[in-house]
Amino acid sequence: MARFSDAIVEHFTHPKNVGEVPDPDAAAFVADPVCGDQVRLTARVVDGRVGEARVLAHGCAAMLGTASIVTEWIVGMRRGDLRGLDEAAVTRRVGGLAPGQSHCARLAVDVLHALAESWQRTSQGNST
Amino acid sequence: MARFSDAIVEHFTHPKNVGEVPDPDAAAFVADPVCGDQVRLTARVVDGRVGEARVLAHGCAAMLGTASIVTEWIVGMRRGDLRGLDEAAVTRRVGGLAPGQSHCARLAVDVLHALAESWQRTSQGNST
Amino acid sequence: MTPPSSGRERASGRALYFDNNATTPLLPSVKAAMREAMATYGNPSSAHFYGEASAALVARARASVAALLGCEPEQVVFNSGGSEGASSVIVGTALRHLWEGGHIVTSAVEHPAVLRACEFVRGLGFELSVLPVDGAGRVDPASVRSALRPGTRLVSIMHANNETGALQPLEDLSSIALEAGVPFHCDAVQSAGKEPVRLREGLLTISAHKFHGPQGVGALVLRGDVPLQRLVFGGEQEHGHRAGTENVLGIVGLGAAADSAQDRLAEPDHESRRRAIGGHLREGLASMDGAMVNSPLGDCLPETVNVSFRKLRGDTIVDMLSARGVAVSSGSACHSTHPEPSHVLLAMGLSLDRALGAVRFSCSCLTTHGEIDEVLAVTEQTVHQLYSASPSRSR
Amino acid sequence: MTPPSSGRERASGRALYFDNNATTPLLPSVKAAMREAMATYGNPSSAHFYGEASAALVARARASVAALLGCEPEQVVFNSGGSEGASSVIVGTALRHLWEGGHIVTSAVEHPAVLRACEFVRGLGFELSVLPVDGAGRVDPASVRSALRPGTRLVSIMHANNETGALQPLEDLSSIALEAGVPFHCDAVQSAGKEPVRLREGLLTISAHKFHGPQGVGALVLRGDVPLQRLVFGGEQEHGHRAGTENVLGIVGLGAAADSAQDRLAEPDHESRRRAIGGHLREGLASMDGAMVNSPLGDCLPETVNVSFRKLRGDTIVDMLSARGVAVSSGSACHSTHPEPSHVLLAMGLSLDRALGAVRFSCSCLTTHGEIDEVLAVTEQTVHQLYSASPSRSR
Ligand SMILES: Cc1ncc(COP(=O)(O)O)c(C=O)c1O
Ligand SMILES: Cc1ncc(COP(=O)(O)O)c(C=O)c1O
Repeated sequence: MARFSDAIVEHFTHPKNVGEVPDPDAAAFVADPVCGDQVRLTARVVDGRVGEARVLAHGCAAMLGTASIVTEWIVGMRRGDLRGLDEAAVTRRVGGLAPGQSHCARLAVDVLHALAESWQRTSQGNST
Repeated sequence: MARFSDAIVEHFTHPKNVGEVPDPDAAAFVADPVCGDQVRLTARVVDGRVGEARVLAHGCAAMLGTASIVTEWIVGMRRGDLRGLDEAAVTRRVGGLAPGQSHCARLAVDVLHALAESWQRTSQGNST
Repeated sequence: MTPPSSGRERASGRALYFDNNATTPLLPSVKAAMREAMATYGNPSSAHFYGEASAALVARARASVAALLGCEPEQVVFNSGGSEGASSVIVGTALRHLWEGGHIVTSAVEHPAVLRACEFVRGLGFELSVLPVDGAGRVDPASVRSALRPGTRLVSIMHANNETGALQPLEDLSSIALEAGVPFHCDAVQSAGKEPVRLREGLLTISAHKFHGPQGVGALVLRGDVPLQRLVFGGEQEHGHRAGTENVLGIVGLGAAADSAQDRLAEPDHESRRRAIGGHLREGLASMDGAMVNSPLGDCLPETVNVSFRKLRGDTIVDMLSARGVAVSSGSACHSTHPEPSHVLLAMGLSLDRALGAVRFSCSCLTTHGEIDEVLAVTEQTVHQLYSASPSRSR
Repeated sequence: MTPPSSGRERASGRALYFDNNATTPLLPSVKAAMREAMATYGNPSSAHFYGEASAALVARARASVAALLGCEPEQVVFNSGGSEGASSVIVGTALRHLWEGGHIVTSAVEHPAVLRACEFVRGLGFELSVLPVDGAGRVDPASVRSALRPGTRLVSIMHANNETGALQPLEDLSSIALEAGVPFHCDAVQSAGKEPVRLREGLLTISAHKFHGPQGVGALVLRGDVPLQRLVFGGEQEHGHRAGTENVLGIVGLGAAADSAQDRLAEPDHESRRRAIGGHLREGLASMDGAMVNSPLGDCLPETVNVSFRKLRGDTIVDMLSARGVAVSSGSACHSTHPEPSHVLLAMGLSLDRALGAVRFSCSCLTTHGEIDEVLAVTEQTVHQLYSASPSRSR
């Protein structure tokens, strides 16, 4: 019956880590041309792991909640961990998504994989 | 709302003067070919007035109630009084008739007028 | 049963309700569920928490109805009752096939909701086969088979007859249609909640107020892919089959009535109790002067006893009994000057006189043996009174 | 207003209902009337005293509805609500003229009950004129005049719009149709019980749950001799216009709601109270960051304030407010993945973005200034939160 998991409600009501990390080590932006949802995720890397993540999001409430959950979830993850995340993992983590909300998991995975790409580029840049 | 006047309900529930007067001074039978209602009214005449009337009836409940009311009503009437009764008078006397029940007044008037005819015939027979 | 607030029966000191095929009293559990639901007032389609609370009530009732009828909740379409249900099937089928036209099979003893809808679609150019019934009011399955033809769009035959209680051989009738690939509709308004009603495919119509739910709410069960044009337009309620803000209170009442019916049907003595009550009533009536029972003895709702009294008029008996605090119904549908004989009894081959003399006594799960005794006594007295007042006293 | 039994809003400690255009809570007097009517259970068509008691309840409610709408009781046809009412008029007109065909005039801002029924009858071969509206959502009476032609069978235009509250010039619109001899239908579902609704001829649709009566019951007022094919077949209920055992409890609730609405409409401060409440809400919303009010300022139900927030999505705001114990509605009808923009707002010429950003706040006679203050505070906070989280932070 409920259209949102408790976690999603909690997070879109009280969103965590709203905004942008200044001078981020990794940054990603994805947008869904169909539903119009947008997510900008930025992160600071500390010792090869996500130290802090912040998000700006536009879209349905489930997307906003998912985005907020993601910023807490990925703290402590390595780049490879981000790459390993898939839609099923996101869906589980947010406590389930109702039928019309699967785009939230897709967009979250897209932005996380893009973040990992960006992280790789910056770390390569740093290593040169 | 109510489909029957209180008087009609009282009379079809507890009908008065059911049956036939033995050796009646006047007798009449009418039947409605459309609704199938039938009334047989018989009376004894005392001193030129109806002394007693009895009725047998078949038909709708309103007809049965009307027939019973008639047997009490006409006691004490002269032949001319019976002739003078019309549908409006019957309808008033029975406390009103619902739309589909006007045939009761018509049949009652028919049988009362027929009774008066019969009374005239017998009284003419007696006088010869 | 609680007497209604009317002067008349308080005067007679009696209120015996034997017209349960017309409508039934709400069970206490149904009243309680509806009273409780009055506190919830969202629109089930609304996205917010009020809407969710209302939608939850509707979902629970849908599950109850599905459980009673042995189908999936998604196959239950709530509507405003038996007449809408039947009309929506007949007219909805015709409108779906308006340009090709076609053929519809039904029986001579259906409720006017089916028969008049069929008359209407005949006017739209559809052909109609109205199958006859035997003396017990039953359709011969072979007649369904021979009525079917390439353009047949629907077979609509009721389960229990509202006037006599006669049960049709539903399993046989529906199998013939379904095996020929023709949708089958069963008007189960009178059997639901009393008899187990199972249809493996096709359409089924029920109405809450015939089994102790509220009036003006019912359900159409849609199993399989039946081509049906919807008739009430608007939102996407009821999976797009029937628009309109849901009658939440009514649906809650229907759900509670379905729960309670399911409990009753599961009681080990359900059948024996029904038969004892119905048998008592039937035998008492049958033994009266001039009585001729019109309800068949086997394959019939035991709660329904339709009886004619030789040379008496059914509508008169109904009115006399009503004045004495007993509520029954005459076979005839309308209460105009010229009582019309029942099309059901005429189709069974009864004479016009016998059809005009019919009176229907119908019990519910609340009827007691003591009430039946009292009704039999009042009826006997009434019939006796009518006979003694009749100008043609022989019977 | 009593909060529904849901965990969510108890957590937020708040339950503010601002979705009264979707449905309204039952008034205490309506609940009481329905509770009392639960004791009466006859079928209004039955000849006996139980039937009479039920028929009396229906008759009383019919008189109440007639009094509210200024018509004769015989002109009131009870049905299952606004969707059935509108569908029965559109489809009933088309079926009555099926072979000759014809033409129907309606507007671009009607409720889906009207628009989808019109789409359906277009499929039956009828021609349709869907009249445009101006920026305030209003139909130009001159456009009705020029749409009329010899084969026009019906003009159907609503009174108050459910999304914006905009009122149509009913008197002018209906006069043009009626003077041309064309039946006029008014969907008055949103105005009945709030505004005086008077139609000297033609058809009028109302739904009880929009003015504090129960869901799933309504009425069609039929004035004059309008050719209409009925769609629900069966008995002769509702003067032959609509079959089916009457929804007695629902009808009693509708009658009680009509009584109470009539009392409210007669109160000397009815208009000023409505305007004070609506004005307070409207001004509070209009003053917020990024707000654009979509409801016209004049000739509009003051209870309805439709507002868009630049670059925000209406469905998101609805969900966020719901989580915070405030029930409102988004302009878009369905809640699927792709929110659909409101056809009403698009017809008014608003941009897709603005239409997708619409949120409807709707009050009732029970709404207080204090509740509005609270809703304004929560809304402001929510809008602020959404703006600060947006990737395109400018507005
Ligand atoms: C067999 C049958 N079908 C249909 C109906 C119509 O049901 P409703 O009165 O709920 O519309 C009835 C009851 O009147 C019935 O007995
Ligand atoms: C203008 C309008 N017409 C018709 C309807 C349909 O009414 P109901 O939901 O009672 O069928 C509604 C309400 O949803 C409405 O707002």
